[in-house]
Amino acid sequence: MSTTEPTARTMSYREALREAIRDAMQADERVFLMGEDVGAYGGSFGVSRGLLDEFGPERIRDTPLSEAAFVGAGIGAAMGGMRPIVEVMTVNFSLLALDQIVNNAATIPHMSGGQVQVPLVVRMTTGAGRQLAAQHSHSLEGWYAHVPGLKVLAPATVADARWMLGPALADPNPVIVFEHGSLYNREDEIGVEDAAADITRAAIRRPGRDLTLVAYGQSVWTALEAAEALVTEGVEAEVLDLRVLRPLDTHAIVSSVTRTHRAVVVDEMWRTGSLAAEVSAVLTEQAFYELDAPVGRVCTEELPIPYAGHLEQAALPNTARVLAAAREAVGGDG
Amino acid sequence: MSTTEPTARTMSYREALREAIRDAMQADERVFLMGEDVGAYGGSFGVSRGLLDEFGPERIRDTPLSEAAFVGAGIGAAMGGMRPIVEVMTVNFSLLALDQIVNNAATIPHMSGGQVQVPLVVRMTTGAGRQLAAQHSHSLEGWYAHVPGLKVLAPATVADARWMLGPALADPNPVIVFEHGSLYNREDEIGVEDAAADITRAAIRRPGRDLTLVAYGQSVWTALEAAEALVTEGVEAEVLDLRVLRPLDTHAIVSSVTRTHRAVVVDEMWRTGSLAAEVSAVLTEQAFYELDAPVGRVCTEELPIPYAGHLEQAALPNTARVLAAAREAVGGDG
Amino acid sequence: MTGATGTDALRTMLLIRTFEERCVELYSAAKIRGFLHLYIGEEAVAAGIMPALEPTDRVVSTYREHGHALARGVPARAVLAEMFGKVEGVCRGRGGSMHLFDVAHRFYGGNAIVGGGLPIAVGLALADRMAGRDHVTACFFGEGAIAEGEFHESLNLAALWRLPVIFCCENNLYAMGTALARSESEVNLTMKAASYEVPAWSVDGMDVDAVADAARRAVLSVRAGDGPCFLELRTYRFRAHSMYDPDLYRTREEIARWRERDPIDAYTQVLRDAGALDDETLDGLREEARDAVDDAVAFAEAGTPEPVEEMARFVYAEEAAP
Amino acid sequence: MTGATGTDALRTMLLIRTFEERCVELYSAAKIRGFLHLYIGEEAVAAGIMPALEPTDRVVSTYREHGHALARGVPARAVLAEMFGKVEGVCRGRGGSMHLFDVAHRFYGGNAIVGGGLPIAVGLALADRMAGRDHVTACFFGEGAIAEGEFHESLNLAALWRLPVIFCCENNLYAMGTALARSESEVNLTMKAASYEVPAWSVDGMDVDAVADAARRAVLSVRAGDGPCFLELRTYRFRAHSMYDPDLYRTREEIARWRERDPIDAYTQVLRDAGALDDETLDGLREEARDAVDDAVAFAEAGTPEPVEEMARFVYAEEAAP
Ligand SMILES: Cc1ncc(C[n+]2csc(CCOP(=O)(O)OP(=O)(O)O)c2C)c(N)n1
Ligand SMILES: Cc1ncc(C[n+]2csc(CCOP(=O)(O)OP(=O)(O)O)c2C)c(N)n1
Ligand SMILES: [Mg+2]
Ligand SMILES: [Mg+2]
Repeated sequence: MSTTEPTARTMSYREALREAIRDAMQADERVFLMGEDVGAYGGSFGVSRGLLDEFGPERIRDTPLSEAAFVGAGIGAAMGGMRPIVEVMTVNFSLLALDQIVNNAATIPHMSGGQVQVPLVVRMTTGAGRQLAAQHSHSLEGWYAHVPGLKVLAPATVADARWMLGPALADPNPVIVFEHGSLYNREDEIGVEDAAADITRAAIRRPGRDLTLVAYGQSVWTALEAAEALVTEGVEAEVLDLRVLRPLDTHAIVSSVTRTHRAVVVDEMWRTGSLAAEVSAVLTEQAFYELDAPVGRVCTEELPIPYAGHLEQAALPNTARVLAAAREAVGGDG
Repeated sequence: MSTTEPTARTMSYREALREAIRDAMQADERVFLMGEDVGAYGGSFGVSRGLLDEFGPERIRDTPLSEAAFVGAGIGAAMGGMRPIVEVMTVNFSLLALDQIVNNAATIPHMSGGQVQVPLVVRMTTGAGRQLAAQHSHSLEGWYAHVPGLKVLAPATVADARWMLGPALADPNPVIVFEHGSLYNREDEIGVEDAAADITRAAIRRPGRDLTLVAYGQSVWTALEAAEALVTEGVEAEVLDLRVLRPLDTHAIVSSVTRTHRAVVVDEMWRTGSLAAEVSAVLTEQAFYELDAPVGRVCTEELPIPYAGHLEQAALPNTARVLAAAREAVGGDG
Repeated sequence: MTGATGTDALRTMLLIRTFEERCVELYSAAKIRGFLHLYIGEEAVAAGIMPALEPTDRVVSTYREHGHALARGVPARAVLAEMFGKVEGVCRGRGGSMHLFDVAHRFYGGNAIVGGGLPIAVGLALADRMAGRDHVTACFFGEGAIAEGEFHESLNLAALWRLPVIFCCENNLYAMGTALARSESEVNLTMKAASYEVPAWSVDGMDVDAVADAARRAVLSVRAGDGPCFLELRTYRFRAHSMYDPDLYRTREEIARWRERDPIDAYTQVLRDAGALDDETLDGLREEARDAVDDAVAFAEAGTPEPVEEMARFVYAEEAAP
Repeated sequence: MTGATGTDALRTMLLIRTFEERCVELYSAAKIRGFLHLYIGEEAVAAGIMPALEPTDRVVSTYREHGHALARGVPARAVLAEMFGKVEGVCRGRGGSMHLFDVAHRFYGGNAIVGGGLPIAVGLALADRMAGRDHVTACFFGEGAIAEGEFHESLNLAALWRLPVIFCCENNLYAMGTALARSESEVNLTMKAASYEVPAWSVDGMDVDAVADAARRAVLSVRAGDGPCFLELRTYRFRAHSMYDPDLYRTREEIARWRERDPIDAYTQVLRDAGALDDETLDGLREEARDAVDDAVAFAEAGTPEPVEEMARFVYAEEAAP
């Protein structure tokens, strides 16, 4: 039933996504992939390369440049019993489909009194860091995470790229998956034990006792790098990968900080109104008396992402900025 | 130059907006109003009634149902030297124009290296409370407040409805104005002293020493009602009306709470990722050691707003819920 | 010709008219709240199209959808209870007038975003096509929606993929206060369809037989796999856009002229002329409609509000989709 | 005929070609980063259209806009410095290849959102119309953009308000890997314009004289106040969509066939045949292009990065607009 060998293997994030799609399509006739250039072109980021030959143009379905219509068609197809995976090339273009996602996908199941379900998966690339300039560098995951009715995932690891799609497709709700553009080439070994990826829980990527670094997507790796650097300063930072941006695993956030008493959130959104703000607010609400220092936020500077590499890097969260925030949090008692 | 009498007068929020538009159009040939049914129909909420007769169809310009194109045309017209006021009927439909606002209006001034300015005002109705059901009841101000390059206003009072438009039009940046649908019929006396409304500052609507209620738009009135009720409990709540949602007047927020040491934020957005989250995060960052209790949030329940009146009311922030949160904050020492 | 639709069509139109008129009263009595858009004057469209559909076919509609729902067979009781905000309503009182859903009747909703239903219709049709079912999806929208990008994207997608969608454009000449000529540079709407190679018919939407004929042709062609088609149904709303609209943008004369073409009066006359209707039958149909609406009102009145504790149910599905 | 454009057009095309070919090298050398979309093969479009415009007219473009910018007179130096991310670039290095703005040349930007520039063009034209100026706005976009709702909304708005916009559709047959027939149900693009009553010409975009003729006609009509018009410019990109594209979706034969119609070779021949070009002049023009690009490279290399402290400048305007 599955083409996957039940042994640990090394693969790229891109390959992991592809294998997950292939697996899901083999397992369930109702699953299909649709989006701009998923077919002949192989996917804007190469995720679906080869799948057209394998599954044909009905199930690897190229669409015109019509984000509203093909995302809406995904919603309708899900209502009609299919299990569509809709690829929106990037979060930047998803603004054109936001009406469909917010006003239809997220709303109709509840508003219809539970009559209608929308078992849809929408995948899109997010984030900056590749000198694509302002219109191609947004990080708007937090907007989607604001909307009741949606579930929102952010696979940071190759294993999550490989194993989150199955449960996302099995979920009867619309699930939005954010793939950070800088992750596609990341390689890692994945095991079979992850096969039943839990898409309700955050994951501790590195345990620590002195400080919690909360992150998701690409920022998890920034946080891990910072955590390694902090060791030399005698600080053991825990790195919590949110994984699920809606509904947030507040329990995991609160319990980690209840142990460490300090937190810094790393988030590629612009600071004001970031997902990091929500994490901070949750900690204030649920762990106020556990906090030994203000919750820090390392976010993107409040400006459209510039093309020039040095400016882009200066605008984004990086290890140095996480380190600085971590030091402030750790030294922040007095 | 102005038709406004320089004496205090009573008018409705709707009339205040209309007078502000009329004034601006008389003062500057470049100002015009454009949107769906602003002309013959008089505006979906009656704001522009009568203006078509006064200014003609070129300057009170009805548009087809094409939110992306006419908001984008407003951006282009502003780039071309005009001073458009674009009315998007409601924030719900503004999702269709979000690409234009985020990717063009907010981005091009910076991305062009300062060559291009977009002196545009976009007005829209927001909020719930009138049994219009899920697709017509969103509160998404916080999304706009997340975007660098935009300024975002939320007039809560008749005076602000009357006096904010002038400075918004004088501002060389794109300004988004949120008018809560429940405010249009509100009447109040306005004075001339407000004529030069400051669109950079929050306003204390009620001074108090025990607790700060932070709010904006319609929620200001909920907060004020709660503040009155708290008096009988011996609590003097300060009510801070944010007025400007971007850039946030963090100074006013922090200095109020530095005096009161307690805060509850009232916000009609869904709780997760609300603007209230940002206010809470700012307080944690900038007034952590001043806080005697966790910052409370009173937001909309996390569900699409139901049509049925009793459910809608149960989902929205109300005085009772603000009171409960205030009591918790005030009693929250131990 | 009349036999094709006959008294059934008259029955449907009378039910809709009676229902809508009662809604006006109920709105004044504050039993119905929010936005209310009436179908009065446009009854022949729904009454003509729905009989051409099979029970397994699908319908996607707008916020002006009471008529569509009733003609499709959604019980008047459940529709009115919905507008009363009662749990006995089609959507437990959560949707109200603009959001009637009834999956049992394959009625995929009122939609309050102009143009917002069209992509969904395309998707439903895509599902049917991919699953090898020969269902068709009838998608209703007003002429105002044609200015929206979502209309164009949807028409193109349906045509490109030859999907079984009947695009039913109810051209009542106004979008709120905006006359068609002030919203479209080309007012011949069939040209829009032509630019996607979609066959289009322009139909007198005040003549239920004409609508029914066109609908049958359309269903036949679409079900056969020939791709979507587009019907322009030329009609008129006799009342204002919604209960809030002072209706200042059109003349009384214009309204009066169209009222002379009342689809119910016209069809009554057609049936009489054909000897297919006598006074007694007509009175009977009227009474039937009145009874049905009386019954609906009683049912809605007797309904219960959804418990507040349940309001968050179905934000997320309680069980997996089949 | 050739006199109308002549060696100026050849000069422009050679400049663009030389510039673009150098960009390939500079991209390999990692001097240029991000996305890079080349105009090679399409030069006749920009070179034919721009001369029909006055300096006060406006241009709105896409992410494939180097050719438009150069043909419009934006200095190659400032364009290349932009792609090098230097403060001497047209946008201080913030926009890069996809976002060239030069208000002095009324060049209102590259735009990396497909279809995103069209509403802006409508607005610029609206401003000119309302202010009583007789400027026209030329708006470029690819045939892929026609599937986007924003295209339709914009065309309708411009037509409805009779605004001075020339919609220049560069039909190079592919949107990334998607051939036109797989993105539009009706591939005759002038039908789209017809559905808005917008006059449309389909033009051989490999023939710079044909483009120039059509552009002159269009500008005349649009400037006279007759409303927008639509030009379909049939062309082809010789290179892949971007530097990331393995170009697997079309055959080598197809590319080779189009390369035989290289607009520069073709026009060189036309000029030769007309006796308007000799070898010496041609060599001179080539050298001129090479020199200009060499100079641009040197300028860009010598440029300075914008100081990091300044990166937030102009998020908000520093002074009021005039
Ligand atoms: C996207 C969007 N824009 C605006 C509105 C407000 N609105 C509701 S109905 C309507 C008019 C629609 O006219 P038409 O499509 O002709 O349908 P009709 O009401 O005539 O049946 C408008 C503008 C909306 N609901 N959705
Ligand atoms: C709204 C949007 N969707 C998708 C993309 C990704 N994308 C960039 S260029 C392109 C193809 C556009 O093709 P066309 O309009 O024909 O222009 P060409 O590249 O052929 O000049 C696509 C799909 C985008 N930039 N914007
Ligand atoms: Mg209409
Ligand atoms: Mg193309």
